[in-house]
Amino acid sequence: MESPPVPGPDTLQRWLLDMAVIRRVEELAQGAYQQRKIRGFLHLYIGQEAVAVGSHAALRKDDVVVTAYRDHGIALARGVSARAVMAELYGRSTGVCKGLGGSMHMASAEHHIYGGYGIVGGHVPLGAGAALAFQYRGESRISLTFFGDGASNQGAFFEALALAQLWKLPAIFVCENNRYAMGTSVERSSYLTDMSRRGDGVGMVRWQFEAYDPVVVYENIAKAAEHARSGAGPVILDAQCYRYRGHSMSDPGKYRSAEEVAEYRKRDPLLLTADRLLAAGVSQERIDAILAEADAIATESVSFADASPEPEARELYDHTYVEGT
Amino acid sequence: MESPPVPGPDTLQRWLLDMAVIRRVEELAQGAYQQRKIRGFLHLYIGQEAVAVGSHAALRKDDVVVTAYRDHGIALARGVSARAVMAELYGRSTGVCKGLGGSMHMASAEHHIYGGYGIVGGHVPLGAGAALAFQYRGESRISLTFFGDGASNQGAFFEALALAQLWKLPAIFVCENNRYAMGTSVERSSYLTDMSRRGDGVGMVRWQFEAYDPVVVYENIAKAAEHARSGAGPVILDAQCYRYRGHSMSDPGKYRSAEEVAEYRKRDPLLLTADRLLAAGVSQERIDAILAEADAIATESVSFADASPEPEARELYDHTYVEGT
Amino acid sequence: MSVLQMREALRRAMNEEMRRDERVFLMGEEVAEYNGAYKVSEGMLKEFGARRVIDTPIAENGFFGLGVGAAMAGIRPIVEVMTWNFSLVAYDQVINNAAKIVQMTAGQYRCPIVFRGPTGAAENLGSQHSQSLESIYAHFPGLKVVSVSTPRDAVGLLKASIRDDNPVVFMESELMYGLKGEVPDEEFIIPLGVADLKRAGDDVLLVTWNKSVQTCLAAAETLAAEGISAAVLDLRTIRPLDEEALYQHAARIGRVVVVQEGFPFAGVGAEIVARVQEAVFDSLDAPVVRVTNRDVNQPYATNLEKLVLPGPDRVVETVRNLLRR
Amino acid sequence: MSVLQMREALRRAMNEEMRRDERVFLMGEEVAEYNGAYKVSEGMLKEFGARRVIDTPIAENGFFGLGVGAAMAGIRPIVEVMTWNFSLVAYDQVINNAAKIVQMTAGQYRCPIVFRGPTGAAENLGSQHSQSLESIYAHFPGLKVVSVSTPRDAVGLLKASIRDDNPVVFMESELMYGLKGEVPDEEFIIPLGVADLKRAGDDVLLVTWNKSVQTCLAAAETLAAEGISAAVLDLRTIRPLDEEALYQHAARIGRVVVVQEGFPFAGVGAEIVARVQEAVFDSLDAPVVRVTNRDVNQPYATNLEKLVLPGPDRVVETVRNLLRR
Ligand SMILES: Cc1ncc(C[n+]2csc(CCOP(=O)(O)OP(=O)(O)O)c2C)c(N)n1
Ligand SMILES: Cc1ncc(C[n+]2csc(CCOP(=O)(O)OP(=O)(O)O)c2C)c(N)n1
Ligand SMILES: [Mg+2]
Ligand SMILES: [Mg+2]
Repeated sequence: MESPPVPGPDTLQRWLLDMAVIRRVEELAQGAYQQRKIRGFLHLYIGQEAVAVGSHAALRKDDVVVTAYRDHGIALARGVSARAVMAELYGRSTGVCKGLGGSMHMASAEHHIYGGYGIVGGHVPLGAGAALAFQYRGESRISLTFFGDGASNQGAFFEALALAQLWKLPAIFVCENNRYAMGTSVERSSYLTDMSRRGDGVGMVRWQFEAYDPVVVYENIAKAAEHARSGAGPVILDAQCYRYRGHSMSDPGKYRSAEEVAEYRKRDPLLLTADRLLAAGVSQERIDAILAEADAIATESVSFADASPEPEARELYDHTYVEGT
Repeated sequence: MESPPVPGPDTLQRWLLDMAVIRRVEELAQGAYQQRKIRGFLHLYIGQEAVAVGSHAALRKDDVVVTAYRDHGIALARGVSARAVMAELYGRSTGVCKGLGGSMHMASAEHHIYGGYGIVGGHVPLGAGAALAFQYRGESRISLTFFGDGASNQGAFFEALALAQLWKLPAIFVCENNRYAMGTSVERSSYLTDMSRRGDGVGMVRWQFEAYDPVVVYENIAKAAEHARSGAGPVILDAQCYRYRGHSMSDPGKYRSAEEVAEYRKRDPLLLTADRLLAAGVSQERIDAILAEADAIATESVSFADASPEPEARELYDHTYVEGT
Repeated sequence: MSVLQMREALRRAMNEEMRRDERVFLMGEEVAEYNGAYKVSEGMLKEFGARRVIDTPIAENGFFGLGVGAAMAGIRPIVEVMTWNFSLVAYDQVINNAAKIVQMTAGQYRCPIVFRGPTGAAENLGSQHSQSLESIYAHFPGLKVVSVSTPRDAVGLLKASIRDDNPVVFMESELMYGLKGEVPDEEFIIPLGVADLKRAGDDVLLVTWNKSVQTCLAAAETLAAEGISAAVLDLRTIRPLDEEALYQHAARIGRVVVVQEGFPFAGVGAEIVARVQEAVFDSLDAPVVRVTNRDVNQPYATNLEKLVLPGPDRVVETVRNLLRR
Repeated sequence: MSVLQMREALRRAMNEEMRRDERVFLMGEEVAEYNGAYKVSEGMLKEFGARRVIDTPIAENGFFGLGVGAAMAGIRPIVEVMTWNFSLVAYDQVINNAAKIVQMTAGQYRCPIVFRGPTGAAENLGSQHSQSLESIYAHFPGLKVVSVSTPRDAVGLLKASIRDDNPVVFMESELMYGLKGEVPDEEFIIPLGVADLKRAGDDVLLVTWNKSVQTCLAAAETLAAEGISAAVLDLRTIRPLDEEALYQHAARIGRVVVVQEGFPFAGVGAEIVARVQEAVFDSLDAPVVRVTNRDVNQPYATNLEKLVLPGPDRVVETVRNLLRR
């Protein structure tokens, strides 16, 4: 396989904007959570933005993406508006799932995002299932399923790998290996810490890569996508990344040191991308303008959510069953 | 690790007897099934006897063994009497589980056999759990869990492997790879057909071996047992074997050719063992006497079962809960 | 009219729907090359080919989940589970995914999938293989649950289930696959949610479904000989429940017995009792009572197994007692 | 007497039992180094060490099954499940193994294990994280099911559960972990199977358990102000059920409301209704009615969530209607 083309400065600026929007939306969500305007569990993606944005760039629009509950970044990268994400977090009728799903269940049919699932590992078969449908219909679409290092111990995940490999499904499985499952480091939850090696148990093509720089993510996902799309079968990747915040809002994060977090912050996706832009001759002013634009988008999303109405009671009963056949 | 001592002619004669008892008990069970004296599912082990007997020889008495529903051979090899097995098949109170378990659930606390389980793959965590108890108490016992090639696709199996490897449990996992799961050949159910390679997904020590000759089985299980008992962690093995009969009594076996079965019969465990005995100077008469002894034991077990009473009604209610704490 | 076996009726429904709708396909263990463990899918591989009749490995959690994902992607899986006992390994996929997709995504995605297979005790299969499991599925909103008792109903209800855009749990019976009955030759659908009065009567209403319909019809015969006129209402669909029919007959007759094969505690039978006594309290001449399995795990031995199941004798006895009040 | 939080009470029970019995140990996700997702096990790693307080990977089917195997081998696991919602991936191990070990082996093996964790909705956790799941466990013979409502009961019932030789499903509540209550300082046990009248009353009997005990006590206060005297019976143990207490109070009072957080269909509430109306039919002045969740999946938005759950208002309203009959 050839390497995909390296993205130029225009593309990189767009990626920086996308990553910055994710970060700002989540920072503001965190604030809203502290004000109890957002409730329930809130799992922030901050630090992992390169994975979402780099992956999106390597996919086609109609490829399917599935992920777990740490899903805001994926939804935003894939094109769901900051408004629709924030309003969902607020539990409002204007949210991407009308306020029924909340933080953990960000699905968007328009963007071919299946969600947003809360049972660790339980969504992995869904990604493989979408791939089965594409194969069935002879389409050249693929599915990309994200999951965590912790999820890599679940039976549903293993079974989905075995089936995908047996049937050569056009699917890629990407472990967002952020080194922790809640308070448990990957070394304490698995003998192997490169989760792509789970693929060895079923004979699947696999590799690991550092996923701090969206360009590197893009290159790796593009390679995997090409493999899967070609009909050669699925791929499993271990994308090494890091989350800066706690597992969810209630996590004080005592299981790791401030030094460790600081160390990873040196590989901050936004930082690395800004460096790339500077090296390509883009000015600091332009970069600052991008960050300001992101801030404006995120800030506006809060006002939008705040002003949006709660869902109506009929939404309660309207979505237990669908009518018709 | 050193190789275990090669068994001498006396030992081999005992193994031949044990294997022949398994075969004759099952042949007679098959007859009784056709007479509707045995009911339900009956999964015969015929052809795989070397696995049960060779493994047993490599274990200590108090090591724990767990298997699936194809369990008569394991129970007999481990020391459960032909009477207790046959009576269980007949659903009689003198059966090893008083007629409550039947063919699929042959447990014997006396022989450290946990059973006999009917949910494919569902028993694998139990074997690992016994090993956890041994480790917890600082005992030098190990557990051996048998499972099929078909079971090697179940989440419970994968999760048990991951946990056993993470915790370095004193457990061995042996795939009785008889090439079929009901009517599905291993090539059609898994991309990898050497099931020990499932271990690669979790970093477990693994290998494959041909399991037609009980001596070879003994050597391989002994090596794995030594590894597990030493505290070095679990082992997963793929034991290549073959079942001559259908999956259960209702299986016409159209998914494979008579030639294929005939080919495997050349590697019949009883035949290979008889050959070894002849080569060691044991006479054909002695071998025939052993086979006659096996026949007598099996035949007597049928009379015993036939004459045994049905379980009493109170057995229905006595075993839903145990009393006391 | 033709006389069909239950397995032929189910097959006819699948064949007709697969001919009609290219999106419909069948997957499960042994459904293709083996022609089905109970021969329900006999000949379907031949007609539709391996793309649409798919043999799966023994990985229920995996392929149930793949089915859900495939349904979200717009194809319409019929997933055969060899028996519902084995579905417990895949329970999470049905409850936490299939049943909730519509709600979590606020209707952006739907999940048109049928999970079908036999439920209940066959004969002498022991505790892991003999469970009636409709109660643990009917508990959950988002699922529809169908349970059939005649070949005619099987055709009409399976076709309706396949056309339904919601996930349907469809329950058959190993012991009924050979049951024969008349089926109209022209195409027909039986809508979900409509109960069927299988026998008219005035003294007592027997409410039931699946195999127990036969039990109740047999009991009604015996009772008729004693001058007691028993009506038999076959629910057919457990969720949604035909409350109108249920309450109307219950109110008119005033004495109701619910006959359910399966564990009593928090079973579907309990639900029927709770609703009927609430809805028609003032019309009841006696409490609503249940005839169910004894509250124990199923034993293997024939004599004990018979004591557990709710046969015609126990129904007759219960009715007599009720009328004596 | 000391005032303890619910989480402290549960911890005290585990600490006392682990000090008393070397065979008892705790395992689950985040129970050790993180001190428990809800801080129930805070400090236990420190006191008992990593051998007896074991952090597990996210592999519930695996470690539930390992627990069953370990229990069969003679140690006594307390298995914490982070919430019962996640237990659906491990359902097979509880139902097909734990609940059936004693019966399948005719009492040769026992399975002394406690599975414990919170059930029910917390706040704004959406459909996959908000389920009350006692009904799908209580359905099965072989299990005991306990559900606690006060710190005192938590101490006494958890100790009894740990000492019980049968598998116990033990249900707590995320929203009650901070609930305070008086607990005797001396050691005590509360036997399983004994309900507790949490409030005496004469006009209506509210039957309930877990968090809904608070709901009922609040409703009883409101009703008292209207001159209606409501008794509140806390079942505490769902299986075995204290039928004597239940029927005695029901017969005396004649009007019964069952209050159950959770899905109504075939729930524990239905079982209580079915039994009460059968046992004391002639003493009832009105049908036995239920107040449960609305029959829908739980939405995220606060306003909708409130509509779903059975709060004091709905209980009060139901009682008023019942007394008006
Ligand atoms: C089956 C199941 N078990 C436990 C949980 C509770 N839980 C939620 S997130 C989480 C950690 C998951 O870690 P990982 O897969 O690494 O994803 P990350 O949070 O790092 O993105 C756990 C244990 C759950 N949601 N589902
Ligand atoms: C979870 C589950 N799914 C399906 C079945 C039905 N079933 C029983 S045995 C079997 C084949 C198992 O094959 P394998 O593991 O290779 O063991 P073998 O029969 O060859 O000994 C199947 C599909 C089951 N018992 N449990
Ligand atoms: Mg992680
Ligand atoms: Mg096999």
